[in-house]
Amino acid sequence: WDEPVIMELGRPGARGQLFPAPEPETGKAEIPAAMQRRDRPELPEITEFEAQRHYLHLSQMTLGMMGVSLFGTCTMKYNSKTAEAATLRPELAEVHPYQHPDTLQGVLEIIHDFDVILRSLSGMDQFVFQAGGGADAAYTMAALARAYWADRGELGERTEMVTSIQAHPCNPATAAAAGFTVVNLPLEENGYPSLDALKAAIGPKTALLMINNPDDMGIYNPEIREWVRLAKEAGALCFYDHANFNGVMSKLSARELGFDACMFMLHKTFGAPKAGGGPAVGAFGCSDALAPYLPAPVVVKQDGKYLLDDDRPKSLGKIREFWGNVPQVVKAYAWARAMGADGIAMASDISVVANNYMDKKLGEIPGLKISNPEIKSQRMEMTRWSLGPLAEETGVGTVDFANRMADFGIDPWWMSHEPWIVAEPFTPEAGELWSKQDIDLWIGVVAQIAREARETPELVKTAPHNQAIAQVDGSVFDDPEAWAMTWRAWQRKRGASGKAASGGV
Amino acid sequence: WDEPVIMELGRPGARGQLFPAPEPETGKAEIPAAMQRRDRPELPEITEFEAQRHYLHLSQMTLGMMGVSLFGTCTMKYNSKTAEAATLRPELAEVHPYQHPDTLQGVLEIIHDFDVILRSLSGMDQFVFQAGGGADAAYTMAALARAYWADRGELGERTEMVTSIQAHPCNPATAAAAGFTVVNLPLEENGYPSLDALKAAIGPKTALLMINNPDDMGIYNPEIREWVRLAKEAGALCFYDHANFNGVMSKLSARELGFDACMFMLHKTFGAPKAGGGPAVGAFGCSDALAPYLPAPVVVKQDGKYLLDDDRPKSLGKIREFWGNVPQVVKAYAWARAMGADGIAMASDISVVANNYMDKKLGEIPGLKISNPEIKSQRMEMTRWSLGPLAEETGVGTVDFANRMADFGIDPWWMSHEPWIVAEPFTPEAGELWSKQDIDLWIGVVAQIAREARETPELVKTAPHNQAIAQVDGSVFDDPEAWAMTWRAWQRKRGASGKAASGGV
Amino acid sequence: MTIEQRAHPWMALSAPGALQQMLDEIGVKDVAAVFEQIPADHYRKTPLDLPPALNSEIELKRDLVSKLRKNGDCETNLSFLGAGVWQHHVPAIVDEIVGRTEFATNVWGSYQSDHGRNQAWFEFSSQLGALLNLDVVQLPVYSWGCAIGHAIRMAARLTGRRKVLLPVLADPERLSVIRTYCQPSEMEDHIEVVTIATDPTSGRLSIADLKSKLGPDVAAVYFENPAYLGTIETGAAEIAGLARAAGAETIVGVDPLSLGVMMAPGDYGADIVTGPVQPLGVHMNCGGGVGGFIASRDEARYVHEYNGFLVSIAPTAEPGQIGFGLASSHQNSYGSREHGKDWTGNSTYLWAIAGAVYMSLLGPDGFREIGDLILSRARYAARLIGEVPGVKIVWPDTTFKEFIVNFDDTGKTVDAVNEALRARGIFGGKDISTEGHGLGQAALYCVTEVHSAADIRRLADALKEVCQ
Amino acid sequence: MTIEQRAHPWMALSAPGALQQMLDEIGVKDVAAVFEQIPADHYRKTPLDLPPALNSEIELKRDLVSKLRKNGDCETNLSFLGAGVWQHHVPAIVDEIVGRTEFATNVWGSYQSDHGRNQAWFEFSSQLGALLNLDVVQLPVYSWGCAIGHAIRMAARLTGRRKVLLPVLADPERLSVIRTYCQPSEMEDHIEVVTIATDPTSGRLSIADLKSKLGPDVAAVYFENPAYLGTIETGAAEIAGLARAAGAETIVGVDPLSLGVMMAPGDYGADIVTGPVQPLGVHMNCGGGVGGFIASRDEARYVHEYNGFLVSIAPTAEPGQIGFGLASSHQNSYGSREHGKDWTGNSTYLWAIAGAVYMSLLGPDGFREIGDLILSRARYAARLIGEVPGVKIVWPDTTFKEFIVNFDDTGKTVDAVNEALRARGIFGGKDISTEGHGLGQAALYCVTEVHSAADIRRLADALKEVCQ
Repeated sequence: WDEPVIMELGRPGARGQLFPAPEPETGKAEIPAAMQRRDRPELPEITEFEAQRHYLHLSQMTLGMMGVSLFGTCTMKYNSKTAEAATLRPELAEVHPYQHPDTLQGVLEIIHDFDVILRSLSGMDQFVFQAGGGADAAYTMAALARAYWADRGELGERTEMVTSIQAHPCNPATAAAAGFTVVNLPLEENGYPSLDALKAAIGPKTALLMINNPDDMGIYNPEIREWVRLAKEAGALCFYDHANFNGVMSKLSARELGFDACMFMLHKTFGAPKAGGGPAVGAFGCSDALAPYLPAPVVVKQDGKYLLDDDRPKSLGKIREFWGNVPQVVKAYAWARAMGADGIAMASDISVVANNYMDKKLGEIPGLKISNPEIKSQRMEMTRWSLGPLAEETGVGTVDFANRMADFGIDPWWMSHEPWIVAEPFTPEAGELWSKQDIDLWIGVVAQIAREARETPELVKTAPHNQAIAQVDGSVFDDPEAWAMTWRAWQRKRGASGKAASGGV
Repeated sequence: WDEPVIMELGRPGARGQLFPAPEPETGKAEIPAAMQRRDRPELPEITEFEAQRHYLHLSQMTLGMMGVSLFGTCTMKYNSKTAEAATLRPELAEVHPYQHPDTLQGVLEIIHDFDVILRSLSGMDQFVFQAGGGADAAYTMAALARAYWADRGELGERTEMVTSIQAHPCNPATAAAAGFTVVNLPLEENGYPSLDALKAAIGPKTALLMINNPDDMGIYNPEIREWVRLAKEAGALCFYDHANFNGVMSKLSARELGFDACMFMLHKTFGAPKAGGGPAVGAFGCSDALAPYLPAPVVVKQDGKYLLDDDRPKSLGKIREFWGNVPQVVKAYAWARAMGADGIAMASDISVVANNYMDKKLGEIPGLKISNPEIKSQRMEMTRWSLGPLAEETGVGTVDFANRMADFGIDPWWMSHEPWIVAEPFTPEAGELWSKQDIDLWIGVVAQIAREARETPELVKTAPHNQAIAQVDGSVFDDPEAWAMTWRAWQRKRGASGKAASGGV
Repeated sequence: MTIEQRAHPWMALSAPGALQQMLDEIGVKDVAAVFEQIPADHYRKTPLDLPPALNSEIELKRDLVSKLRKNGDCETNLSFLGAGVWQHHVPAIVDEIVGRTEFATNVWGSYQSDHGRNQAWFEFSSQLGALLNLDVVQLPVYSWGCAIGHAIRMAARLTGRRKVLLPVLADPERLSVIRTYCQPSEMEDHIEVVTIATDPTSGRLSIADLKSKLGPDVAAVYFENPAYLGTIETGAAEIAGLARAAGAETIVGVDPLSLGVMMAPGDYGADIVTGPVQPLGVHMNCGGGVGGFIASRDEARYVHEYNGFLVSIAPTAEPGQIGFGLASSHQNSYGSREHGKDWTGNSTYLWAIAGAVYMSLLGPDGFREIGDLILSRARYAARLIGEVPGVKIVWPDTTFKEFIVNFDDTGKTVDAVNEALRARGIFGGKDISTEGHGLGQAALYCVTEVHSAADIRRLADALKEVCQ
Repeated sequence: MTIEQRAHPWMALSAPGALQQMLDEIGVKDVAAVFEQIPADHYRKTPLDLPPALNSEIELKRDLVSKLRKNGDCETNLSFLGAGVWQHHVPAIVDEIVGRTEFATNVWGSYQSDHGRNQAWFEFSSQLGALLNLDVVQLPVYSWGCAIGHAIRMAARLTGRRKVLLPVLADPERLSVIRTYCQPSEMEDHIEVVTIATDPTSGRLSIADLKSKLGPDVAAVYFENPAYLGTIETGAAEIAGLARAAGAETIVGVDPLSLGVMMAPGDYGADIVTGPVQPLGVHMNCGGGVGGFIASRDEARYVHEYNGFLVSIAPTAEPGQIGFGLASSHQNSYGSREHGKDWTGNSTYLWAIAGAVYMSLLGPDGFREIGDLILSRARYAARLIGEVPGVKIVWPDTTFKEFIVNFDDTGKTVDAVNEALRARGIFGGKDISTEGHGLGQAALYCVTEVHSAADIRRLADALKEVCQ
């Protein structure tokens, strides 16, 4: 489809949605004159069908995992339509969070039951779901650490957060936004920071440690127990960012490793759809000792009834309004129930086996190089790779590959979070969803593009060639004179050209 | 997508749906040995995601009115998602027709209310919705006529059904299947059969007259009152096939014109989705005099309660199990309520104006010829056109056009029911849905293909060129050695070739 | 010819001025002018009397939902109703796919524009063929009863005979449809419907009675497996053999959900097979979920008698590529009007897509599992209900998912029992007391995979209370 | 490391033998071998203790549905709850589009693979910009409270100041989030939150108090229009003028559904505008439908302070064609880690698509109509409720969709009133008695387009009964 922008569609007076006139008995009311709107907002005027058709076209112009996606760090899963359908029912969709808890027993029961499931998976004592994503859960940790240290009267001294340079950007970013100074530990050749570096970083100023394990290279830090021991010895709180939980679920318990708190991304590991960037949930769990600081309310069970406990005087306050993206929690609960303990264990097995199978096959493609090649162990559930050698040889890099993959119906791969530790990185992750056929197809496409990089590099560098649009020219994105975040801005900056081309509003 | 047939997907032991094991207390039961299945049905073995992805691909490979469709005789309308969503609720989807009527009051109320709406639109006294489509409603008429004549002891004599050669094939076909002899009236130059022909055809053997008006040429038979008068004079029943109701709704009343019965296609005129060929509903209505012969049950209102009246001793019996495609009835009711009397009148206005606009524009394209060109009046809501002159000039015909249209995102047009009264026919119908932009786009595509027919006829004749598959070779469809209605048959007839090509089951 | 103040969301040309623009282009002065063909005295005199318009979605939704909420349903209540429409689990993916606007749309396109839909249709026939062990499966007709009606008429055309034998214990609903298809006796082409007696010990067909009625005038023998009252016809192969010997066609009706555990009809000699489509992923929809399939061996004599759409695989202009289209389509009523094979029209093709998705989700193991599950639970239910004082199971241990419960010894009518159950949130089985089968105060209970053992105990406990 | 008997429908490699095939290819002997990196003493000692698996869809659905049915909901009951989540009509098309698997999927692709999604996002910003009369609109953050929090931090960075003024009559929920974003007072970068008093006659901001608190240390003035308790801030332009004169940023919070009838904040001097996304076609979802937008004028100094995703139109390699991508993305935390502007991550971008569809359906006339309708019905409700003996409307005729009902003279607590209403199937307004606003036994009632005049009378009648 050559689909115009919606502002170009329609005709004056067309309607997509009518509202009833106020009943005669209601009388006519008006906004105070000073605040009345006088202009007519420049919105499209279209029929219901035209709106539907337009957005159906846009959905069809979105690849959206209709092919194969091995998007690393995000753990592509099947998103159950059964769970989705349940959450669309009025019994959840049309529920208000301020209803009396007596009328919320169903949803509170699910939240509580899921809390109990996560407690078992992590060893923690209480979970909350207020955070709107993984990053927000990290922020919850930082805010909780503030409340914890403030409660002890030490917030003025405990000003630093320690993490590794390979940790997800959200850890340092949220800690910084929460007011902490970030201490980044560099990586050693073995793929993780040294204990010496950790010891040097940790001390009486350390408020908390935020760390993931394994990392996105697929490397597991075997010294993590010692890390936690050292950090706690220094009085710091220890937070396990369980972004990469898929490979270790059922194998590890955050609490047994000594952590005080952890978070799970329900929209990744627990099969709720991420929906192209949320609504998401960062489930945050902690020990009994930290529970008083959790954001309120907390769902508790008392005498067979479920309650929202809002009376938490030491609470950090709120991270976000209400109690979280409830439908996503329900979907994650559904995932955990559908999988069961055996299924979860098997999923972890499969995801690590499949990743190592991919490593084997990718290693056979000339020009690709695994990160930390000196490490010969089997990797965890994903592995960072580099196109460095191929890029040096051909000039074709990871962005070019990503663009070209779409031509094969393959969602672009994930490259790497910042900073790029290896050159021209990419990070595939199989998870437990995909079949061998899918994985082989994916690897075949990578091999094919690698061949093209040598034989017809321009083909790759100018990709995509069969997507809805040609390669986007990103030069405008940092140019205040050229960027246009709304149609208004575009009209102003580009004059009438766009409008005229499509026939006008 | 280059999508394999589902039988080619999967791997042994994969599952898309599990069922719980019988509870231990139920014990183990077995089918009697003689009837036990011993072979394993050759079905695909795939995951839930693979099934979803496969059928999503197939949906994306279906044009499905995502562009513009002016498919004549079928009255393309907007299919309300509001109504659709209502019918998917458990309050309708999970309802059994044998429930006690006390538990069916909601759906019976809607059926009754809609019956009353159709009564007003037609002047009839009672509607039923048992027929599974327009053809089935015609069959209902034929079966009702049998019951009527049998009740009078004249079924042995009243053996003929009179209709016009332009009537929809379902009228003669259902009458014949019901046991009547079909008398087809030929058309005169003015586009409809002569009164003389009618008089000659009608007599003591005539059981019923089945006729539509206007016809698919867009011609309205101005003598229809006289037809009905003559037929009834001969004792025959008169049935108005309201397939082409869109142009005359709110303008005509079947009963006032003298008809005894009529039918509406809810999946066309009343905005229920036809879904590529049903579930559909032929709403059948008749006068009080014929009501005793209606198929049972009939929904009636008594003392403010709704009942299913099954005690109808003169009933023709059943046309189909239960009381009809109820969700489609609800959607049609929703359409009628959303439109209201004013909206229905306006829709009829629009559909006739838009068709005459199309006629004007199509008349400007060289090589296209209107049916019955001697008729200069404005046509009704659709018009039959002919590509005859263009086909003679270029060899490009209506099938070629239909194939080529898909390349422009335009659903193929409707050509004509049998018999083809004009050469290389096509029958556009705008209805009330489409915008002028849509209609102009459609006409522009027709004009473009007409140009191509002259300039690059091969391009048109080998179309489509950008659809999921190339032009289908229809030569196998009448060859018992080559047709294959199942994968089993295909495997048997084509050997292992198809299987091997895709990697096997 | 009214002009509304506001544009209607479902009519683009209702926008102010839009229609006038077209009238100007046509060159007529007003809307009335385009209706010039209609004689003045044809216009209706009675003004339209419709309820107030619900133009706004918010009012429309509220009207629909508030009315539908007056229904009781089988999710809120525990239901044991079957008999032509059965409560089975519909996988969420099926709902998703049939709800996709590309499929749930008005348009019926061409092989070229709608390749995906045609493929899905072919996959319906292919998978059902694998369950039936038959090579030809037509897209579904309106209902199972209609499928049987067409099948009998096929047999009559094939044999030139005008009599069909079928079990006396027939579903009155389907039987009424069959009689409609067979025409009244006054008509020349009437097909006589003759019933075969039941073996009173098993509920199965009386072979003796069948033999006595089979003759050179019989076009077809029709039976169901499992039968209307749930019984499994173990003598199927023998029946088919007898029919064949008499030159008659064997027409069978089967429940597709039974075919993971029950023998495929293609394997015991059925010539034409029919059955309901609704169990394959279609909601009950208050009876609006029905559809019926017809299948047979791949022989031209059968294929040439089908009334509807047969989707065949076909090559395309691109070597090695396959497409799909309608085989032998000239013979249907679109192609041949009154000379066609019966008639066809819009049918229930969306349910073919539902069925394709459903069957692909289950696969061979799923069909075996669901068959075992239904069987086990239905037998468990029969056992528990049979233990209720005064309640008897007629022909126990011979059934698949449905079975007959007799209440004679409780002194209560089925109607009274069902009313008492309803007050407890339970929909009891279909009352068959008035159907003339001589089974007394009896109800047909249906147990499927949706009924847990606990549900069944809840029913049995309620029956104990009710029948005291 | 258990092996299940049956393959799981959500794991292709759970099919028998599939994993072994991969292990063979890798060349390791068993599954344990691929976990070689994990030291033995790291493995969990406590076995997983999870409830039994619901592998079958039928069990899973039943578990979910039977639990959710224990909820009361605002469709079955008549609800007047608002205050951050509001019951508005969600058009069916919105549900369809956001439910399309292409959108409701795990994947977040590239500009190239997901052009359609990027365009829908751009259309969200574009249409919201048209309502706000502003040129830059960011994709939504987690919630309105979070949007305000980010906006205040933007203002602090822009001005280098560390104090924000906001109305004392603030929503405690949003205020708590704001305080979280402003950091505890012990911290170096703490932003001080200072409240502005209310004009007791109107509920509006006290201009005198505002003036007294504005000074060279104020980074921003924040107010809402309509405000938390429903009042319309008629002095908006004056407030913005005062703030500007003091060198502070004006941050406004608006209800987008009011903007068909209320002046666009871009027209009265707002610098940064925030608001909730939920009213634009998102179900209440038990509070899980929230999202918050941030918008501003198109000036680089503002653009360079946004924390999240700004979707810009951009040319493509094909002349004349346009695509979409993220502008100024280096500044977010993905690009700059702790040096970025606050942080971002997965947010609520699906609701941007919902909002795009919703706004396109309404158009300019729809927004005007819904604004008029809500206003008329809310005022009608206030009037009727105000007639109930002992019940008073605080600041009548100054509100949009929410208003304060005081029960002091009835001698009943809001809690008691609401309990009595609940027994009648009505959810009364939010109890604000304990929020410290000095408004007595007061509840915040919300009336929207979903409440018919008859619904409102039902409420008023019930209140009469209850308050006697």
